[in-house]
Amino acid sequence: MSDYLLMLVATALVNNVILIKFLGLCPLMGVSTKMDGALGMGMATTFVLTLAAAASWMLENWLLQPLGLEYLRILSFILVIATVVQFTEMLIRKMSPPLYQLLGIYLPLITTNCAVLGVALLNIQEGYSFMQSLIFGFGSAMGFTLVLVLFAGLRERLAILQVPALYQGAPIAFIVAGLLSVAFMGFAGLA
Amino acid sequence: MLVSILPLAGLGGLLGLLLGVASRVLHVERSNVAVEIEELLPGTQCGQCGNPSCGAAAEACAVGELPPTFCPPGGRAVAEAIANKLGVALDASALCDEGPKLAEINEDLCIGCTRCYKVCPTDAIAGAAKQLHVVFADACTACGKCEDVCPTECIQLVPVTPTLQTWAWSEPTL
Amino acid sequence: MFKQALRGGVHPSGFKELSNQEAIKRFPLPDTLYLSLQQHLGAPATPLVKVGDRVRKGQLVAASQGMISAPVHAPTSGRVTALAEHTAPHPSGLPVLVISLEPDGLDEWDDIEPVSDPFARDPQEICTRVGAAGIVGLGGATFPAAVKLGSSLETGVETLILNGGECEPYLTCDDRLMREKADEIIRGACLMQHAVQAKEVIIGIEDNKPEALEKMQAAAAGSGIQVKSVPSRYPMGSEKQLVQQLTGIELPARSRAAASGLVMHNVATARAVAQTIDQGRPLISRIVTLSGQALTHQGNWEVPLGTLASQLINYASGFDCKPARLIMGGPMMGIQLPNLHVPIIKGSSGILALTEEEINPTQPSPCVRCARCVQACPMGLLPLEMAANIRKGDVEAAQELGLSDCVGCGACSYTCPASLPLVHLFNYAKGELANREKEARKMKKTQVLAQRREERVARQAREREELLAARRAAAAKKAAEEAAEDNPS
Amino acid sequence: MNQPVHGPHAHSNASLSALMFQVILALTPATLYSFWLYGWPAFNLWVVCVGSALFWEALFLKMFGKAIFQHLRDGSALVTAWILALCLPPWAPWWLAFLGSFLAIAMIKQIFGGLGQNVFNPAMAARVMLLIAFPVEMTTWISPQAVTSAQPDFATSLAITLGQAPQAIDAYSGATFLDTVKNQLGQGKLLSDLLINQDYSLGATFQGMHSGSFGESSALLLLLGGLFLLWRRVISWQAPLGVLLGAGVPAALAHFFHPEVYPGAAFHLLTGGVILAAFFIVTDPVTAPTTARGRLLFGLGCGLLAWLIRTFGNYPEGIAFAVMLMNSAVPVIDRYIKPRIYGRTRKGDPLPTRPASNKSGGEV
Repeated sequence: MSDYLLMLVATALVNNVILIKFLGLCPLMGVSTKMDGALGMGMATTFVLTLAAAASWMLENWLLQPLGLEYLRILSFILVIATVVQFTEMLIRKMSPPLYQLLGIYLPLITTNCAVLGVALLNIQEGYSFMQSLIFGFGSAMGFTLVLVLFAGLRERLAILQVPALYQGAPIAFIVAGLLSVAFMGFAGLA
Repeated sequence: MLVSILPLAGLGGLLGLLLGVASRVLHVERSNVAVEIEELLPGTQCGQCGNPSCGAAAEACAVGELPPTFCPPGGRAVAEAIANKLGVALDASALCDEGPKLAEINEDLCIGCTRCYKVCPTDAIAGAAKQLHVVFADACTACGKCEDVCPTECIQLVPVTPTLQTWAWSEPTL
Repeated sequence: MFKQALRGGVHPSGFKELSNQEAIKRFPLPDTLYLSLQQHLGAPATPLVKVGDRVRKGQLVAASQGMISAPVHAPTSGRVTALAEHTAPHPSGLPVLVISLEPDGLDEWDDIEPVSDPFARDPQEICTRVGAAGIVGLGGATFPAAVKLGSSLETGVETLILNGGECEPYLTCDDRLMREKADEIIRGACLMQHAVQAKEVIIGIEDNKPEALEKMQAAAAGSGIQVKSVPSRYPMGSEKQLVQQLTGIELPARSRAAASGLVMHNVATARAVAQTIDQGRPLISRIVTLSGQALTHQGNWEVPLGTLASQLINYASGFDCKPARLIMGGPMMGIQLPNLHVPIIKGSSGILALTEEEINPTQPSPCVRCARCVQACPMGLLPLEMAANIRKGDVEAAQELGLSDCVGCGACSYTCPASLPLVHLFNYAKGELANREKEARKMKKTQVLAQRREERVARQAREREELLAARRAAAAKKAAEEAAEDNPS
Repeated sequence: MNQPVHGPHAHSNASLSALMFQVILALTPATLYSFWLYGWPAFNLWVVCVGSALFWEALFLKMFGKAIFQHLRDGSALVTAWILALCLPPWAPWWLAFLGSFLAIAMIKQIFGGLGQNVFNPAMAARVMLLIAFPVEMTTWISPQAVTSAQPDFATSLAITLGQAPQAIDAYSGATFLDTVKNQLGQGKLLSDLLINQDYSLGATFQGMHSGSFGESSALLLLLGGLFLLWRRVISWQAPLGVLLGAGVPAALAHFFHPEVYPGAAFHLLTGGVILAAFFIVTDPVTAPTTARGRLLFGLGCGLLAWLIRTFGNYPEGIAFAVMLMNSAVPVIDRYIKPRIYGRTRKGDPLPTRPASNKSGGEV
């Protein structure tokens, strides 16, 4: 059990999907204006990523490999991920319209989020077992949410600061993202 | 060849079916954004935004043809309300906000021609033929229609000056 | 030692010894009195006298108008010389309608009759009598006392609290009043207790006024009124803080004290109630502290309302040096006076002429988020976050952070090492929010008006349509009949 | 009539430059001791660091069109540069200090908007970036005994600072305890025999007889400086206590369970930058939370992360990374840890009125 925990910490913090692997950068910049939006997006992505990791493992080992269709891997993964995202969108529109309004276009865009597909493909590449790929999916989604919420907090703080006009808005956000990535390098080798 | 097409087609069909069921279960009717925007507007059909009526302007804004700051009499409050209704960032520069105005009649020039109170969208002007007219400050939305039709230029949109009760601190310069 | 309930707060140097050494002196009648019609919270009073009328001392000169308002009485007998605009004691320097009264020196009382045997009377009668005498909260808020007493009687309160805190630096008018007129204050307290049917009366006095505490305890002996000492720390005198210190009750946000079974009045208001009920004397004068190191003689004066601040200072003291700032009220919550030619009104607890080093003005520098203001805020707010949002123009975010709970005590601006004008930002934001609310309310009304007009215009058009149709039909029928008459012949 | 003046017409005599001056006063004893300990090159490094910081601050203030002299006088750039100098290796080359102060003053503070606007602690962010960019220069340690025995005269010290005397540096170099413990532990040596042959003792570390960064060597003087600041109320006690507990408690626990593998709490607290961080870095008001409980959590987080990185991570000194990571969490802490507004519940809606008489004493 403890190595699952270790793996969770490793994927979430040490090789964080956004700041170390540099996957899923567009929602990082897109949704992080408000902390509630970031948390909502993080939860939605966690839900999608965990389901997608499990589904992609099943798809790979029960369908593609027996039939030798590995070359269709990316196509089928995207199909599954798109379905899960569409389902999540309906769920969120039903359960909390304000969050739906806040996420806006970025909710369907989870399909194109390279972290989601990336994690699914990494699972296969690493040859993880079902439980491991689930943990890997959930861990990287937790890392994704953590960084998204931290970054949203920083951007909310920046929004009320007297930042010089030259750097207002996106430029200062990119610089802070860079500094955040430098900070996360401290976790290198932790596990 | 078939062995690659069939599984994917089957998978796609199955997932599509699942989604169809889910959308039936989780159905929520989409509210009409344009109607919501129209409720925010003053509704005086003053035409200052270039549209014949507030409804038309709301439709255009919902579609995105008009920026949220399209309604001058609404001022900053309406612009902000529309901006966060659409989830769009508001660039306040477009707001020409030099403070609230009210129509005011210069008693010496008013000849009582009754043209102004016929066009006033909120019946803010009281008066009769050949009688002196007066503007109700509470009802006037400074839409400017009366100013255009007045033959003797006696009615003007004048900025509101603060009194002891309405005076408020201005923003400190830092 | 008592438990310190006040959260945060600051300890500005008191400067009370400047003005609390001598007794209260009476100020003789000046040559003209300028009675402002806006001496209280709420709608201004409407004048009842015309230019040239002769009035007697205590006579009603302006009636209260609307629900929350207070009448104004003539401080002395004399002739009304003018009814015109005069600079109001307000930072904006805007004018206010003023009744100018020229005293005739006779000081002849109007026929005023005290209330005989008040405790047998119905409490509501006491409240109306207090309202008729024009008594307002003399602590500085000037909320009409009768309205407060009336609503407290209605909702039913258990505790009447008299505020002898006076936590503002420099001000000692309540201190001297408690030392010299303790019995009148206790008498007023009993009358007000009867007026609101309160079960207990507590008087809170800060512990930096020992003689006042001792005199009040002596006067209150045997009357069941508790006189309690509270730690002296600014803003202990604020209503919510004093209530929590004395009774442990925390007043819920956006609710009146009466809803929690409490009502609070200033000790000077209690004395004014005693004078009105026992001697029938309306509120025509008040105690004003004259202080600040720019003056030669500091002290407390009983001043008839309407006296110009300049007359008060010229008579009572001279200027040691040119004052850096003239303030009405205390330095923490008081307002800057545009000039000295403004009348004393019911809310002027003090006139201060402060020198440069007393104000200690410093240029604002950037906020370093040191959070000293968060520690100092007695209401538990985040002044630095609210200020940052307001400076960015986002007043709604400041509202969400609790701007409406800010009592404007000034503790945050006082402690801020970067000397940022925090309270100024908050008052600007409150003004902005109130303005937007007013505009939103007005827009709702105009929407209704516009709709109604549209319906009316549409109806008129329809009616004209029917009228024309009917007339055309009639014309056609008539034409048909004529045609019928022509061709049969 | 000019703009009416608002608000309290009295002000406490607290001012920013007074606060900054007291921080500098608290830092001086440790710095002077380090000058004595490491000789002239250290002094040169300090001068370059502080000088270049003021230069960058002035340059960027001019670029953003702000009043140069008024902002320079508030001493914030001086404090940042001073702390950065204390974190660098004692005989670091001049360009390391020059670049470090550029990163700290320009990249982290000025482009965010100057004083009070930076989101990351300038000194720590600059140290992290230098550590990642120049791992060799940032970890060439000098053992103090060697220096105190043979003081390099001013000429050679200038050469050292300008980087033209590498062989002189090797003569004096000696690994810090953190390095030795990390590397040897890696090779499975037992902690106890490691500590014995290095004549490691608490007293010596306390006085700074062991190599380490420029200013981190004498924990005692830093502690005194910190207590002075606490007494003067320039800093509040929550954050320092948090760091000491955050680093000390896990170290003690780990030492308790595996004494051979994990060094004890005293070791972790007195070596490296923990004391310097606890009293001077974590208490930087700009990048710390606004509430007392928030600062305590912030300190605990810094201490815990520093211990984690030191014990399990790649880098021997984790305090700089820990501070930066916790700085990124400050907005989240501030949002969820707020004082309870008078008359409102913790969630923000008004308290129930009279029926439930809420006789709660004023809760701080």
